[in-house]
Amino acid sequence: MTTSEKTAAVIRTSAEEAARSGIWVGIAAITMTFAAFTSAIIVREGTDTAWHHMTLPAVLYLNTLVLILSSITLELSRRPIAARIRGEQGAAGGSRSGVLWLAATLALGLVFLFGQYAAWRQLAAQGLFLATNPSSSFFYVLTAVHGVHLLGGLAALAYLVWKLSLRAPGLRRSTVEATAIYWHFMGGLWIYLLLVMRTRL
Amino acid sequence: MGKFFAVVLTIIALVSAVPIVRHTWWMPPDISTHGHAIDEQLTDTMAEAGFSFLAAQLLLAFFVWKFSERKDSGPIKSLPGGAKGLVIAALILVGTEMLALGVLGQKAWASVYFTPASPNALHVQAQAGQFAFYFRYPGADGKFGGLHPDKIDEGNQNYFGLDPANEVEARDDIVTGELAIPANREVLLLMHSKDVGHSFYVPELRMQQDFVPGLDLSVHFTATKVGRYEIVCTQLCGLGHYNMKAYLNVMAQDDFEKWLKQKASEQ
Amino acid sequence: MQEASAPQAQQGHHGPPEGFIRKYVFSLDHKVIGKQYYALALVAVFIGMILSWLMRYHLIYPNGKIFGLEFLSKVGAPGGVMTPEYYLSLMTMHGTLMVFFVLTNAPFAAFGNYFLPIQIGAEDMAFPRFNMMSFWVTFVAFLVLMTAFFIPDGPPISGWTAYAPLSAVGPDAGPGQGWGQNLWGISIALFCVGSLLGSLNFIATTLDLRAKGMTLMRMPLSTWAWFITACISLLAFAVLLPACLLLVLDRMAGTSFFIPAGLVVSDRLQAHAGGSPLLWQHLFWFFGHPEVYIAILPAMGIVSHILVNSIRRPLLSAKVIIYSMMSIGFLSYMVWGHHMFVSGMNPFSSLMFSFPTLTITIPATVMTLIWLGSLYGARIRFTSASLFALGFISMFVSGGVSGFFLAQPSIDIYLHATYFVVGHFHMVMGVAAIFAVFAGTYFWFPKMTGRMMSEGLGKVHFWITFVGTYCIFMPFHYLGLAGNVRRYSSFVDDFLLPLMPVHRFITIAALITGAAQFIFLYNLIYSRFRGKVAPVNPWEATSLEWTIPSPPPWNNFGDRHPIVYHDPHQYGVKGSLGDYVMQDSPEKIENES
Amino acid sequence: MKVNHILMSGIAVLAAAAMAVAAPGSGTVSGKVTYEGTPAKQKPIDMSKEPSCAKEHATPITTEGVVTGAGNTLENVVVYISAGAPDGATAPAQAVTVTQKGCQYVPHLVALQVNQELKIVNEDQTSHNIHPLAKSNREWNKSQPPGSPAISEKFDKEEFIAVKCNIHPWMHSTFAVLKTSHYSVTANGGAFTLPNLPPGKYTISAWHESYGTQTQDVTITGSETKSISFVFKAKAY
Repeated sequence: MTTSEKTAAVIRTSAEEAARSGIWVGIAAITMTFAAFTSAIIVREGTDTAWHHMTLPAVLYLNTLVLILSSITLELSRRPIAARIRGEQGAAGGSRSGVLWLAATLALGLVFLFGQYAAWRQLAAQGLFLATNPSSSFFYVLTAVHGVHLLGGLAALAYLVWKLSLRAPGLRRSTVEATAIYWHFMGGLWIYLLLVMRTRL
Repeated sequence: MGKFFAVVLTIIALVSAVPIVRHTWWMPPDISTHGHAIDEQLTDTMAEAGFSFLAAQLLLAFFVWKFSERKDSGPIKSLPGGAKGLVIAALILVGTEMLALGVLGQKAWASVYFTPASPNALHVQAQAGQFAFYFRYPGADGKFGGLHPDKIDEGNQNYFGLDPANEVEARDDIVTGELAIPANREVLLLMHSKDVGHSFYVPELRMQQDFVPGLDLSVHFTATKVGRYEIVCTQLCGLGHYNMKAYLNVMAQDDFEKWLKQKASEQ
Repeated sequence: MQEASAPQAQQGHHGPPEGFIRKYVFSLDHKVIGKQYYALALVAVFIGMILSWLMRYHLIYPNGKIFGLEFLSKVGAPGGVMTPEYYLSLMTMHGTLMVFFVLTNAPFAAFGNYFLPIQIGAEDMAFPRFNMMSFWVTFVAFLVLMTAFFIPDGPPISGWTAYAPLSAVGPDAGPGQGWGQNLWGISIALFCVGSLLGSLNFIATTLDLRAKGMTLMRMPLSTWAWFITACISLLAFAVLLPACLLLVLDRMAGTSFFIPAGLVVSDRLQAHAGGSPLLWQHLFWFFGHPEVYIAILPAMGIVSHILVNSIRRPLLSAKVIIYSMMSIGFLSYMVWGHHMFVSGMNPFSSLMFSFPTLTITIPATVMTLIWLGSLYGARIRFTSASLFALGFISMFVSGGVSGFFLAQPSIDIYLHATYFVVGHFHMVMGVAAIFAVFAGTYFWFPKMTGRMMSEGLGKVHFWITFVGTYCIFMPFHYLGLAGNVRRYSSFVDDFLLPLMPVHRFITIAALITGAAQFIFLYNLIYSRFRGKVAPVNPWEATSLEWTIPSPPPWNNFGDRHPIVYHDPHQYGVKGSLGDYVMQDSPEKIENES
Repeated sequence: MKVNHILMSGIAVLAAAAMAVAAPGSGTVSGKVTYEGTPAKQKPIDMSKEPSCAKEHATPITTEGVVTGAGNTLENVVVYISAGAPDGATAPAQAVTVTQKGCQYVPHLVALQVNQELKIVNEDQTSHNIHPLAKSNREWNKSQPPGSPAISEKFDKEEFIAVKCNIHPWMHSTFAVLKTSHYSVTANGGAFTLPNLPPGKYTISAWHESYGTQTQDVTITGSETKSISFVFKAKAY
C-alpha cells in the first residue's frame, strides 16, 4: 500500500466520520432554531391579551402517520443498501428492493408535503392567513420552515435513489446513514411541532 | 523596542487615570433620594476597576521592560507559583470582588425597583412619541381620561388621544410639555409609548427607564433639589432621537400648585 | 498522487483545481476561501471606517458641508449637509458592517478557514462544497446590505440591533425604514445561513480530520479558539435566523410578532396587534451576546498562538486558557439579559443576569493573568505581530474593566446607552479583536502569500494605531460618566455642550488613526507583490502550518501525511533547530509532560 | 413678519389665479366664511424642547387648527371651484413658498396647483423634517438641516395633503393641491374672491382642516359679482 493509498484510506474513513458528526452538528443547529420559535410562541402568548386558539386541520394527523410510515420504509431500505455498498455477492436483488423502499420513502415524503399544502388550503378557506392572528402566523411559519428543512431531506433521498438505480459508483455508506438520521430527525421534529401547535396555538 | 513599549504603555495608563481621579468629566450632582446608593456603588466599582486596570497595565509594562531581548540562553525561568497560583489568585481576588459588588449592587437596585410607590405619591403619566415627551396630570377629578390612539391629533395638541367630547374624566386632564413636580414628594411616573421604543433619562435624577410600546411600565422617585433639569431619550427612536427632550422642573410645593392651576387654565 | 486522487474524488474531496474560476472564484480550497473572507472583511472594514469618519465629522460640525456626500445621497445630505436620519443610516451600516462582516469574518472565518485544517494536519475542510457555499452566501449578504446605500430612502436607521417596533412597522418609522430595513433583514438572514454552514464545517473538521497524533490537547490554541467559536456561532446564528425571519414577516407580510396594538407612527394608526417588542430584544441578544465572544475568542486564540511564539517559552498553562475559553463560551449564553436591564424586564431577572455576567470576568481575568505571567522569564522578540499581540492584552484589559460597571444593573441605570457603553464594546470587542487580526496578518502573511510584510511599516502602523485607539476610546468612558447619550446625530442638550471639546479631540484622533490604516493597506498590497520571499518558517514557530511551503500547495501536505509528536508550544527547549521543536518532529524533549 | 408672509403668498395666489386662466371672463364670486357655535380652544404650544425656536416667540404661539377673526370669521379656508371650472390647466411658472420659521409653517396652509413648484425653506437654526402624508400623491419624508438648500417639490394629483414635521410634533400644515387656478385662501376677515370667471354654472367648495368641506352651486351670467357665504359648525371638542 503506497503512501498515497494510505492517504486516500485515511481520508476516506475520516470523511465518513465527518459526514456522521456533520449531520449531528446540523441537527443541533436546527434544534436550536426551533427552540427559538418555541420560546417565541410562549413569550408571544404571554404578552397577548386576546390570544386566538385555533383548531388544527385534521389532515395534519394523517400527514403525521405518512411521515412515520416513511421512516419505517427508510429503515427497511437500509440493510439491502448497506449490503449493496459492501458489494456482497447476490446483493443485486437486495439492492433493488433497497431502491424500491427508498423510492417509497421519497414518495411518502412528497405525500406529506402535499398534505401540509392541503392543510394550508383548508386554513385559507376558513379565512386564516399568515397575518390573520398570532396562532395562524406561527402555524404557517412553523410548517413552512419544517417543510423547507424536509425538502433538504427529500433532495438527499432523491440523490440516493438516483445513485443506486444507476448503480453509479462511489456511493458512501455514511451518506446513506446521514440521510437516514436526518430523515428520522425530521419526523421527530414534526411530532414535536405538532404537540407544540396542538397545545399552544 | 520593548522598553519603549513599556514607557508608552505606562504613560497611557497613568494619563487615562487622571480625569477619573480629578473628576474632570463626572456625574452631575445627584438630586434624588435613591441616587446616593448608585453613586456609592459606582465609586466602589471605580476604585476596584481602576486598581485592576492600573495593576494589569503596569505589570504588562514592567514585564515587557524586564524581559525584552534577553540575551542569556539559560533555562527559562517560570513565574513562582505558576498557573495554579494565578488561577487561585484570580478566583479569590476577582471572585470575591465581583460577588461583593453583585451583592452591594442588589441594594442600590432594590432601592429603585423593589420598593412600591407610597400611596400618596403624585401620579403623572409620561408619553413618549417621535420625537417629544408629553406629560399628563389627572386634574381636579384625580382621574385620567382613557387613551384612544385613533383620536391622537398632534396639530391640535391632542398628543395622548383624549376624547373630551365623550369622556368627562378627559376634560380636566392637564397635558404639558414639561414635567413639573414638587420637591421632596414622591412621584409615580406612568410610562406610555405612543409609537416606538423610547427611554426616560435624567442624569441628575440617576433614573433611566425604557418606554416599551404595548407595555406600560412605571417608575417612582423623589427629587430633592429645586431646579430645571433635562429629560432626554436614550433609546434609538428614529431620525429625531438626538432632539427628543423635555425639562424636569422641580418646584417648591406652592409654586407647583400655582403652575398646575395656570396650566389647567390653558387647557 | 494518481491512485490517491481517484478515491478522493469519491470522498467529495477535490483534486487539484483547474482553471481560473475553480482556482480563485468558486474554489473548494479552504485556503482560497480563507483569503476570500479576508478580502471581504478588508473591504468592509475600510467602508466601515470611512463611515465612522463621516459620523465623527458630523458630530463636531453638525451643519458643516461634507464635500461629495450629496453625490452619495441627495436626500441624505442635501447640499452636502448630513441630515439626522442619514447619520443614523451611516451608524447602522457602520455597526452592521463591523460586527458581522469584519469582527465575525476576519478573526474567525478568514484565518480559521485558512489555518484550522492546516494546524490539525488535514488536507481540507470536511465539506469543501459547504465551505465554498458559506463564503458566497456571505458575499451575497454583503452585496444585499450595500444595495441599501443606493436605494432612494437610503440605509435603515434603527441601528445594528434593529429594535422593534422601530425596525418592524415599516416606512412610517422614518426614511430608510422601508426597503432599507428589508434589505438589512434579508442580508443578516443570509449571513446567518453562511455562518451556520461555516461553523458546521469547522466543528466536523476539528472532530474528524485531525492528523495522527494530533490529540485535542495538542491542537494549537488558535484552533481551539476557532473550534469553540464555531460551537458558539452554530447555536447563536441558529437563533438570529428565525428572529430575522419573523422580523421580515412583520414588515412584509403584515404579521405582528414584534408589534403591539395601538401604535400611532407618523400620525397613522398601525394595523398590528398583540406583538411583543421585548421578544425581539430577547431573541436578538440571545444571539447578540455570544456574538461578542464570536468576535473575541478567535482573537484570544490567535494572540495566544502568536504570543507564545514571540516570547519563546510555553504559556504557563495552555490547558487553563482552553478551559477559560470554554467557560466563557458556555457562560455567554446565560448573560444576554444584561443588555436589557432598563428595558422593562422583570427586575428580578436583571439580578439573575447580573451574576453570570460578573462571573465571566473570572475566566477572562484568569486568561489575562496567564498571558501576563507567561511574560515572566521570557525572551520577548518584538515583531509587528508580537507588538499587536501585546497591544491586544492591554486593550482587552482596558475594555474589560469597564465591563465591571455595566454588569451591575444599579450602575447601568446611569450608564446604560451612554458613550461609556460605546467605549466599552469598541475597546474590548472592536479594537482588541482588530489588534488580533493585525497580529495574525503580520504573523501569517508570509505563509499565505509566500512573501514577508515590511516590518518597518508594520511598526509605524502599530505605534500610531496603539496610541490612537487609546486617544479615541478612553475619552468615550469619560463622556459616558458625564451622561453623554449615544446614537445622537448632534448634541443639542444643554448638559452635553460642555463636552464638545472632548468630542473634537476624539474626532481628530479618529481621523489620524484611520489614516494610519492606509499604511497597513499599502504594506499589504506592496508586500504581496514586492515583499521579500518568505522562507518556510520565518518566525521559528512550531505548529504544522510552518512545516509546509509558503504558500502551501493545494492539498497542504502534498503526499505527506503529518504525524504529530508534541504539543504546539515547545519553545525554550533544546531542539535540533534551536530553542524550539516542531510539532511533527519525532525528536525527544527532556521532561516533556 | 408672519403677516408679511401671508400677504406675499396671497399675492402669489392672486397672480397665479389671474395669469393661469385661458379665456379670462369678467364674472366674480366673492364672500365670507364664518362659523357658528364655540370653536375648540387653541392651546399654547410648549416649545421648550427647541429653545432656538421658543425664543423667537415673545408669547407662546397657539395651535392653528381653527383660526378665527372678528365677527366669527374663519381663516385658512380654501375656497375653490370644484366643478365647472374653465380649466387653466397649465401650472403657473412661479413657485409657492412655505417657510419654517420659529418651528411653525408660514403660512400655516398653502394652496397650489397640480404640478406647480412648491419651495420649502428652513429659516431656523435647527433641522426640520417635512413629511407630507400623501395618499394619492407620492409620499415623501425629507429632513432639512439649517444651511441646506430649499427643497423644491411638485404634486401631480389633486389632494389636501396633511403635512407634519417628524422632529417637532406640534408642526402640522396642509398642502392644498388643486386642479383649478380659481381658488382663494381666506385670511384675516374670512373673505374670499374668485375673479375672472366666464359665464357658466360652477360648484364652489370650501375646505377647512378641522371642519371639512361645504359646497354651493352658483351660475355666472356676464360680468356680475355673485356673493355667497359659507357657515361652518364649530364644536368645542
